[in-house]
Amino acid sequence: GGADDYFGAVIAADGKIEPRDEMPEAYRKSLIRQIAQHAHSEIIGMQPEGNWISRAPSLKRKAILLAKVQDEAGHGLYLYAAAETLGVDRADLYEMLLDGRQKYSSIFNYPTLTWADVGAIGWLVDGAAIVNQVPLCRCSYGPYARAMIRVCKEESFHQRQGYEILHVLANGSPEQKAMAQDAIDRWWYPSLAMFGPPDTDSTHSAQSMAWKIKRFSNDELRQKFVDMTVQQAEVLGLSLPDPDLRLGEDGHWAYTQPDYDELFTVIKGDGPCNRQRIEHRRAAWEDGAWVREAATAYAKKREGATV
Amino acid sequence: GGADDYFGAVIAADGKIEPRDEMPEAYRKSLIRQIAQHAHSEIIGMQPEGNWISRAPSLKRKAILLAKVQDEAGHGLYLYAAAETLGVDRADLYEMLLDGRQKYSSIFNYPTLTWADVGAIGWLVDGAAIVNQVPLCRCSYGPYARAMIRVCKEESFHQRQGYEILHVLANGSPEQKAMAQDAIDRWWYPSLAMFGPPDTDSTHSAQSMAWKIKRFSNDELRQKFVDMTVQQAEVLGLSLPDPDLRLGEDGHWAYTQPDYDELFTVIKGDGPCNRQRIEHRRAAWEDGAWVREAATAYAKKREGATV
Amino acid sequence: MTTVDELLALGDDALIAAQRLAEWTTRAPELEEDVALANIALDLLGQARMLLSYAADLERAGLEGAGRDEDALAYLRGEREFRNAQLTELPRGDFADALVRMLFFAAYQRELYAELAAGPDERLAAIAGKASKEVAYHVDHAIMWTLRLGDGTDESHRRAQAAVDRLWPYTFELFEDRPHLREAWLAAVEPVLAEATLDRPEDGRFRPTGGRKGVHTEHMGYLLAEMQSLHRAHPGASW
Amino acid sequence: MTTVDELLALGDDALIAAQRLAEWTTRAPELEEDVALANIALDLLGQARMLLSYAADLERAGLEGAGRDEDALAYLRGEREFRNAQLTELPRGDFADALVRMLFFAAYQRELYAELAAGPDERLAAIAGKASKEVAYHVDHAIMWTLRLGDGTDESHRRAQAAVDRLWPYTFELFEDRPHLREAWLAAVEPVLAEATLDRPEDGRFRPTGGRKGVHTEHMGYLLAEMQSLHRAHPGASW
Repeated sequence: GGADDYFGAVIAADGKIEPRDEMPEAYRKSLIRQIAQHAHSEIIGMQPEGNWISRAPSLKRKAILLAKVQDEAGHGLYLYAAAETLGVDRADLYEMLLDGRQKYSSIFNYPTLTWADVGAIGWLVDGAAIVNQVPLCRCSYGPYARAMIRVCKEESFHQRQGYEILHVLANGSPEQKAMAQDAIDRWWYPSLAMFGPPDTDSTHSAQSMAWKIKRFSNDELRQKFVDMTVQQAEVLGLSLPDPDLRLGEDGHWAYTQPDYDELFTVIKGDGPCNRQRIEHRRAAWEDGAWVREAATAYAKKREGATV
Repeated sequence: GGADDYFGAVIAADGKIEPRDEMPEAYRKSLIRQIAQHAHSEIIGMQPEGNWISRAPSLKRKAILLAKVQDEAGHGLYLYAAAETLGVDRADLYEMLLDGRQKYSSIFNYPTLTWADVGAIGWLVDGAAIVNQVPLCRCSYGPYARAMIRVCKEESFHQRQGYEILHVLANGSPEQKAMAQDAIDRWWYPSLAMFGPPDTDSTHSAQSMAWKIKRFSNDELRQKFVDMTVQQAEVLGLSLPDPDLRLGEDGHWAYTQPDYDELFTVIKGDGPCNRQRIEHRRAAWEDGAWVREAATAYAKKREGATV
Repeated sequence: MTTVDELLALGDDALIAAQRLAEWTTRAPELEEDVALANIALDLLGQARMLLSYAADLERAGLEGAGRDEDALAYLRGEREFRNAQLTELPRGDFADALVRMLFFAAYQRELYAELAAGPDERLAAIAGKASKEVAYHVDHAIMWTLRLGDGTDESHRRAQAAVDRLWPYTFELFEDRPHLREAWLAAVEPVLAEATLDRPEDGRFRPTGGRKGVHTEHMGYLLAEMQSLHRAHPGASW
Repeated sequence: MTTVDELLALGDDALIAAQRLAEWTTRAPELEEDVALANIALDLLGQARMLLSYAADLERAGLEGAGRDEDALAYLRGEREFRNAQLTELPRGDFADALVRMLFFAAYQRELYAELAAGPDERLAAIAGKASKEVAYHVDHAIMWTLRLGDGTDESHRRAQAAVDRLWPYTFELFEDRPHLREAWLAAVEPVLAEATLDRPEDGRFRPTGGRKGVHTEHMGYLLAEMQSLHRAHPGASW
């Protein structure tokens, strides 16, 4: 039909699809799934770092961390708004998160055990997120692409802050340096796993590439992240926990793939913190029900009063 | 009547009234009030010290403190049992505590701000309690007198432990010594107030003396406590916060009376922690309702099964 | 001249209020409120840092050799050395507690900072001037929610009234050093309570006090234990 | 020969379980239970002290100069150095959580101590022998309450089942070093659950682990912050 023709032409011309444009149902559904998962990840991702706000070791670090976690809530808000342009409701997406019908990034199912984990999340996890997300700034769906531009800008700021935390620790007391190395040892493979299964096993990639939602394969992005990170680790004077890392003749670093069995265990809900993360969010949502009801009731009374 | 004659004769002969003996209703009521207040004091008194169990500074101190607070629960149990011999029910007494119809010792309405407060409570508060309670071991009501013998034995153990805490602090770092002095400065006058208003203002004393429930006046007991404590403070190398303390020719220490206006403010419910103490107890009671109901339901089922 | 102790009272109020408010992060009833509460906590933390840094500079000026900085003041003082009012240290409570506390505290800070901004101490006046703009937003935010909760549902009204009743006694301590500010505070707070259909409690005899002399509630020790734990576990470290 | 790390695992289990259980003091549903829970916490604390002292002695024997004592081990290690199983550090929860956790943990300790009491390490055998008598009482107490809660009211059954479901996955970690003990443990626990009309959960894929290598839940840091706060605030002090 004409709609499909228009959609196809825009995609072919690297243009933007906007909310009122007609689009294939599968494209719409695929985008909703992806944007919602992305939004959920921002919201759930507040927890592992939020765990250290009350204990941040200096007032400056406390302020930076609080601002970062606040930014994540903000990112969640933009992204839910982008999803809503596709005809869904934030409350429904929220419900799908809470009952497990929609996912969030599995990286947030690991615990933050020390302050250095806050640095490692900033450096590695935000670093991996940026590599994943920069291409999304050119994604074919306009509202998502625009949200990603803003998100990426703030994320790279967060990544630098994480790097700086580790840099200070790496140059601090022996205990601090050990703390930094320990955090990297624990977060390295989960960060690699953020790019998803190897290309040979990836289920959604081909269609997403054709629709210009996705622009690089999982393994391409993962390689980019490894190359970038190896260099930064050297500057930090900390090591990555992969004895087989070596620079190939093609200028890329060869690396050991993460344990995808473990990844699937976490994705299926059995990681260390899956239950805790959802339970925490559910408790916040349920404990706040009376507040949301009060706001609605108050707004109705005002409407009544002004009529 | 004959009953009153018997009662009067026993009292005159310094004998013991037992639960099945007839006794004047006013004697019974007065005893219930006093024993219940005493039991409530043990239970509420668990809170200020319980506040430091999780933070006790060594494992040995943690064990001693936990055992002490457990003893207080035990004292509460004996004393409620003694009150129950007078025909009241523990649950009813509990309710009267929670709704404010019965009191507990006002000393427990002050907060424990530092570890040294645990020492000061042991030394001063338990010390004052012992001075108050030793004569009660000879009280005319048998079950109360016997409960007090056991309580007093453990209390004097607790007092030594409190003294030892302060002794270690007084001989520790300058910060520790200051912490000990600060605690004594805050607990001294409230401890003096534990003996009640001056004899000139005391309402229940005369009748209690006649019934041989009480054997010394408030001011006699207070003086005894001051004389004992001044000497111990000297050994500790810590000072009592009363510039007018001086040894009189009669061998007793002259002292400044506590601020009874403040005492009455606390008695009437407006001390620093009155609301918190009752709220804490109420929460424990209400949160435990389903547990008590389960135990009752289970016991009924067993009864049914054995019939 | 402003004293170190006065600056500590101001800075500790802001610091402890920020610490409590930040506990809401990831726990707010809606995402917008997560953002708003974190934002207000950040404002308070910023005020605390400026005030404690000033206190540290002033303290250093009176000492030989090296003194303390904002982190030494925040992380290495014991409970008895903190000068905040008890209102700021009370447990997080429910959302009504959080917003009613914000109303009471921000309305106080508004009067306080307005006075300090016009005062003779230039450094303090500059801090207060900057903070005044932030606090105006805090007051607005708290008013909005007090109205919604007080005049929302039966449940929210009940909770809001309970929060007002619970917290009111702790407001007296705020005005101990500056009793003349209470009138303007009452003029701001009372109409909000009235519009929110909430009863303004009577001024009873229960007026907790002591924070300015380091006498706190039993909640304070736990707050500090958590806040200071990492810093104290690594004496002398930089972060 | 027993290693320091093995002793730390044993001692930390007892210490952290005692710390959590002691949180119930002044909060139990009835006075008798306040006494009982404090008593059990005291037993566990006593075990922890003997085990950590042994660990300290063993550690000192391998070192030049002064080593650590039980307090240095309890108060001056960081979270990553604690070797307790995660089951012991989970938050206090409700009374069903407390008693079901006690059932699972005490039944494990009973098998463990019986084995150690008959083992070749004499000092450890003596500690385990003494602890065995205590733990037998803990098991009895937990069984009594599991029956009452499971077969009490609908509400108590619901809570007890929720506690069983929540805690079961954490029991696998207890047997990582001694898998052969699980059979006897199951033989003790399963009939209790059955009599209490509680479903024995399936052995799922969620089997939290890491405690023995110092990988804990996010709850552990807060427990340690509180427990160690006073000790760390006064470096080198005696108490």
